[in-house]
Amino acid sequence: MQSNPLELTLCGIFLKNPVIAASGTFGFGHEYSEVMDISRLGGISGKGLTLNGSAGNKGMRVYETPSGMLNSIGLENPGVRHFVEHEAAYMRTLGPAVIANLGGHCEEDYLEGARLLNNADIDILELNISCPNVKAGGMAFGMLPDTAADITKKVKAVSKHPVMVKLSPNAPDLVAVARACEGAGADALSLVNTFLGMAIDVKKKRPVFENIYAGLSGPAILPIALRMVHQVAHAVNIPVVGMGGITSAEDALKFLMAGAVAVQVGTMTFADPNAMLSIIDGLAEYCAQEGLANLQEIVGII
Amino acid sequence: MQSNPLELTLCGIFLKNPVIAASGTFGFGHEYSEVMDISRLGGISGKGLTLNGSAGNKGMRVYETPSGMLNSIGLENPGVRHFVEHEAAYMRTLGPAVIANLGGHCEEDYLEGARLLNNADIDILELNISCPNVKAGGMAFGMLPDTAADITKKVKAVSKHPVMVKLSPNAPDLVAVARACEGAGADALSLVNTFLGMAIDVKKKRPVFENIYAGLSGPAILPIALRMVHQVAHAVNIPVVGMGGITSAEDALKFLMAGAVAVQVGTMTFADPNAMLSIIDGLAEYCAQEGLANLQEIVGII
Amino acid sequence: MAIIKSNSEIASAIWRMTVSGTPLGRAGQFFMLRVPGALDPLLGRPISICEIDAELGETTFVYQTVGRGTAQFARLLPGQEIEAQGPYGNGFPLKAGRAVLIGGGIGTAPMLQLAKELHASDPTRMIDVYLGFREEAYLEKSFEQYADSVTRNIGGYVVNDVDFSLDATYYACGPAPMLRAAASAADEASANLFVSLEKHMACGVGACLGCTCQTEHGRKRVCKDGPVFDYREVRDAI
Amino acid sequence: MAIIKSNSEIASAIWRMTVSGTPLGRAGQFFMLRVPGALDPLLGRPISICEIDAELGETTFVYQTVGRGTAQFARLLPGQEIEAQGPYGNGFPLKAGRAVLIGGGIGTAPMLQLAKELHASDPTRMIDVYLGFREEAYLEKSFEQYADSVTRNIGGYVVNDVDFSLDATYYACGPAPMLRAAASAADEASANLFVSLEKHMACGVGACLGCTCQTEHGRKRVCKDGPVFDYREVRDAI
Ligand SMILES: Cc1cc2nc3c(=O)[nH]c(=O)nc-3n(C[C@H](O)[C@H](O)[C@H](O)COP(=O)(O)OP(=O)(O)OC[C@H]3O[C@@H](n4cnc5c(N)ncnc54)[C@H](O)[C@@H]3O)c2cc1C
Ligand SMILES: Cc1cc2nc3c(=O)[nH]c(=O)nc-3n(C[C@H](O)[C@H](O)[C@H](O)COP(=O)(O)OP(=O)(O)OC[C@H]3O[C@@H](n4cnc5c(N)ncnc54)[C@H](O)[C@@H]3O)c2cc1C
Ligand SMILES: Cc1cc2nc3c(=O)[nH]c(=O)nc-3n(C[C@H](O)[C@H](O)[C@H](O)COP(=O)(O)O)c2cc1C
Ligand SMILES: Cc1cc2nc3c(=O)[nH]c(=O)nc-3n(C[C@H](O)[C@H](O)[C@H](O)COP(=O)(O)O)c2cc1C
Ligand code: FES
Ligand code: FES
Repeated sequence: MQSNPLELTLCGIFLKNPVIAASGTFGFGHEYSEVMDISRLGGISGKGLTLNGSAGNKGMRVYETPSGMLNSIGLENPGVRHFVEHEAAYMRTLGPAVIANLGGHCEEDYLEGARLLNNADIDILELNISCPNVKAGGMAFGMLPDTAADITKKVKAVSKHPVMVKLSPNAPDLVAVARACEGAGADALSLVNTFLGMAIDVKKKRPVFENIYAGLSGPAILPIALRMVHQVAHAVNIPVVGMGGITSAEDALKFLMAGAVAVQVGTMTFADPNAMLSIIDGLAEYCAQEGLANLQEIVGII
Repeated sequence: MQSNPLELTLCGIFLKNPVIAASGTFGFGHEYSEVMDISRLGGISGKGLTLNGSAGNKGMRVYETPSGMLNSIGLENPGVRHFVEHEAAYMRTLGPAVIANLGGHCEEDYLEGARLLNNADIDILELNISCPNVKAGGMAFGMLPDTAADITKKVKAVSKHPVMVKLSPNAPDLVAVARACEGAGADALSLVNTFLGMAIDVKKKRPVFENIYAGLSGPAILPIALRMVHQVAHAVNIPVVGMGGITSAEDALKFLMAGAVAVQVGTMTFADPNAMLSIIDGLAEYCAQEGLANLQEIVGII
Repeated sequence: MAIIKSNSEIASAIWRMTVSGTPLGRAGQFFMLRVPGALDPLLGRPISICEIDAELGETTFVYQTVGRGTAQFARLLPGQEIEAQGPYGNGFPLKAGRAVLIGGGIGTAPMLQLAKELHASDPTRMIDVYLGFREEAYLEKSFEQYADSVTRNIGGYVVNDVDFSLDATYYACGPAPMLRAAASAADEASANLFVSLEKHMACGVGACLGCTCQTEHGRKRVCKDGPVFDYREVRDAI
Repeated sequence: MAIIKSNSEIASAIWRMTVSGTPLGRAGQFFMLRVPGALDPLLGRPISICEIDAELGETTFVYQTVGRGTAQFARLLPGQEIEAQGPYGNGFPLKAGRAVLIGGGIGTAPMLQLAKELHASDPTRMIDVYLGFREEAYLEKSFEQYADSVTRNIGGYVVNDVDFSLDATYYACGPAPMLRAAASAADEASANLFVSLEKHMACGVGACLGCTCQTEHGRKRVCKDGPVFDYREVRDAI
């Protein structure tokens, strides 16, 4: 029997292909399951969770920019308990690997959240220390190697799931943060989260967002994200999941060649719900054309 | 007599409007003078100079990305002496304020370049410590507060021209670098130079650029550049010149409201040579509509 | 992919575009429209169904050119393709009995299909239509085939023209001040009012949480749980 | 802003677009074409003048759809606008006497206007045209009105068809391997050869230094100092 050239193992978890829906852009799967065949995805990273849930930020939340968008959702989410009780089991029925994305405002939030997630049938815990849109915590944990390593170590100590740490492109020294997380026991890294950006409503003479700054994603950031993935993948020995502006199979191949074992796709799904399926098809075609037994052969060749 | 609402003084230099052609995107004025009325510009920042000139980088040099472009020109330039002897006087005839952009590979390059520029009739020296495309020096000087302050202080000591330091968005702590330059005597700051990015040629399985990384500019970066200008303008008391992806009068107004006294426009000129003229017209219209005696009234209102 | 059948300006900065090749929706639902291929503008633009021709399989949109996305739509010619994702959203409930439709500006657009459906579901029903415009009326004539009365207001407050004391269901779509005025009037008269809300959207399907608002029943997404709400539920979000 | 008069596929993935409203250039010059308004694709695409109709004031381009920019051009319909900045570049020198034109693939396009100008400037001049295509020929017929001979090669090496020992000026445009082969042949025969080079461009006017190449006379910009060069000057850059 021909094996599937797209399959891979990430943190010991089987993925039928390296295309994962990015956290915060796919809910917990309900919505897009109505418009596309989401069972074909390699994985789904659910909306970022916080211990007690949150109503998110006030005011404008999404704003388009050239080939990108700013968001200031602020981790609106139903809380970890709700996820464990109501969403995790549903996500399991979908087929793709189940990734829970965990944010937090303080250390205890993260640890309690991670403990609760031990009761959920998920595959990977994505530790989000890079959300730029919450006031306390969030990105703050991901800015410096020490704090990033500290929270990683502590979450690893309580979690029974593999931990993939999601890094912020806004970190002053991203490579140092990556190495620190690796040293602290992270099973994998994912990057990038959104870039801190700003929009101004010239007519109103006001920032568009109540928090003034917001997170930039989409094709606009791809060149910078790709550079960062390349830097990080060459600096650590744990698997790296790359993202930032991916729109096509060709874009996904760039991240793989730069060293990512898998990719996540966020903003492009908003523009075209079928984008991830086209990417999967395109990657399969690429393997056939190039005669690759497994796509992982090209990982990190650059 | 009605005064011109767009005029301003930058480092003691009169500018008839706040729209300046960005360094490296306008040569020394010759080329665009054939396709547009460049006398209408507020200023022109010439191509980045190095002491002895340079043939620039090999291989691919420009590459389009979503709403942006990567460049790896590598400061191809005829050298400071050539500029002083052949270009400065020509630039003076054009009308706009004349800014010489000075790069360097080591301290002595910068200092000797600055000394030579004392013999040129220029208005402002833009100290480029942020070019990501040269191997030695360039951006390295702009990454840390100490090195940035050191070179700023030394150049200030030898230069008879006002010194505007051009900052790199790749600096780990941009605000600290800005403050350090201010402390070292910089007369003004300009930002941002290009973001370090990467492109991969999937077909060739190779980086597009020989230097692997290159500099990202254009509308794609506007939200990040705007955030940085806002941060820096609020952290220093010297004038800030903002740039990064400006395409329209509305974009220019965003930078002014965020705290920049003037703007530079680079990549958009490539896409539309008349973009800066449209911006100037749009700013004048804005002043009329809003009844502003001088556009500077809106600087930093956000 | 939808194919553009016609696309022309029907009033100053107001365009009507008819497309074929999309699933047919119902009144109050919308499509995310997007020019294929380009990455900028990147996201779809939510545009309401203005009229459905089920026989021809065609959907008509009426849109105002306000920014880059809609300006780009206006440059499209018949024969060209446009991505139309949808139909998304809940649509207007077709309540029995008399109906009063209030459209303000471009909010007039979804009211036309609503009038059509209300009329089709019960041709004997009374339908009164109130349309408010700042300067120039459009679409007005199209309502006449379905409505018993069409009242037009140019430059004034259309809500002031409406009698909210009828035994009827009220439907409103338009700018926020108009909806707030309608809500106040409905409050006073204890009228049943459904409003269609607008929020900046990224996904249109309920996944990004870009368009959520606080309602009586917790946070809801305008794109997925709306855009049509009983006004009492979303009073603070209007 | 130029207006599109016609735009249609003349061979597989090869399109011919005629526009009005641009200044008229000359053979070997190019325009930076760009779809107005959109910020992506952002930069203009350099496309050579293929034919000028001075009477009608129209310029024709022939382009191959290879990426997003050219794919977008192919979606444009007559009546729509396109930004055409230019004409830029130096163009081909019209040398006296016999002329041999060699076009490879889409490099055929600028040769047509060159043939036209050579013929117009001296109708008695001998013009031999050699066209190479990978699979399918195009534009071939159009050359017949100006040329004394048109030789076509499909799937082979067009340069091999050319006799470089004539007392003639040779002009070549096409893929780099073809130009290199032509350069070698010209070397051997000491022929006069002008080549049109291609480089990725950002500005098209000589300001960005994105397209410079090393020449015998220092660094030159393909867009401004070229794209046409005496092949001896740019031997290392081909
Ligand atoms: C459910 C719904 C139905 C709509 N139906 C119609 C309709 O039938 N006809 C019509 O003309 N308009 C309608 N609108 C408004 C329309 O979506 C916006 O005018 C349009 O998105 C503006 O895009 P732009 O690129 O031209 O403007 P820009 O201002 O350049 O847009 C920039 C960004 O802001 C968003 N945006 C700007 N204004 C609005 C707005 N009012 N609502 C939501 N997003 C906005 C855009 O989608 C885009 O992401 C509807 C909006 C919603 C939410
Ligand atoms: C002076 C000159 C004249 C030309 N004349 C013609 C012509 O008449 N007909 C024609 O079909 N093509 C011509 N080309 C090539 C044409 O410019 C490219 O095929 C086109 O830019 C590709 O754009 P794209 O968006 O479809 O491809 P993409 O690959 O998506 O383009 C991405 C970027 O790369 C650049 N690029 C890609 N390929 C080339 C190339 N071969 N040369 C320069 N830049 C490139 C694009 O301009 C763009 O910035 C000419 C090139 C030059 C330099
Ligand atoms: C609307 C929106 C919401 C997001 N929410 C989260 C989140 O909850 N947790 C998280 O780790 N990342 C979140 N992200 C970041 C994405 O997962 C991803 O890192 C980023 O968008 C870059 O990828 P893209 O360019 O493909 O969108 C969000 C992004 C967007 C656009
Ligand atoms: C092709 C190119 C060459 C550049 N060369 C220089 C340079 O020589 N010196 C410099 O300080 N900045 C240089 N820059 C950076 C621009 O001056 C500007 O900081 C940057 O492009 C952001 O502005 P933009 O988005 O408007 O282009 C260059 C940019 C481009 C695109
Ligand atoms: S637009 Fe994404 S949730 Fe409504
Ligand atoms: S393309 Fe800019 S110098 Fe040639």
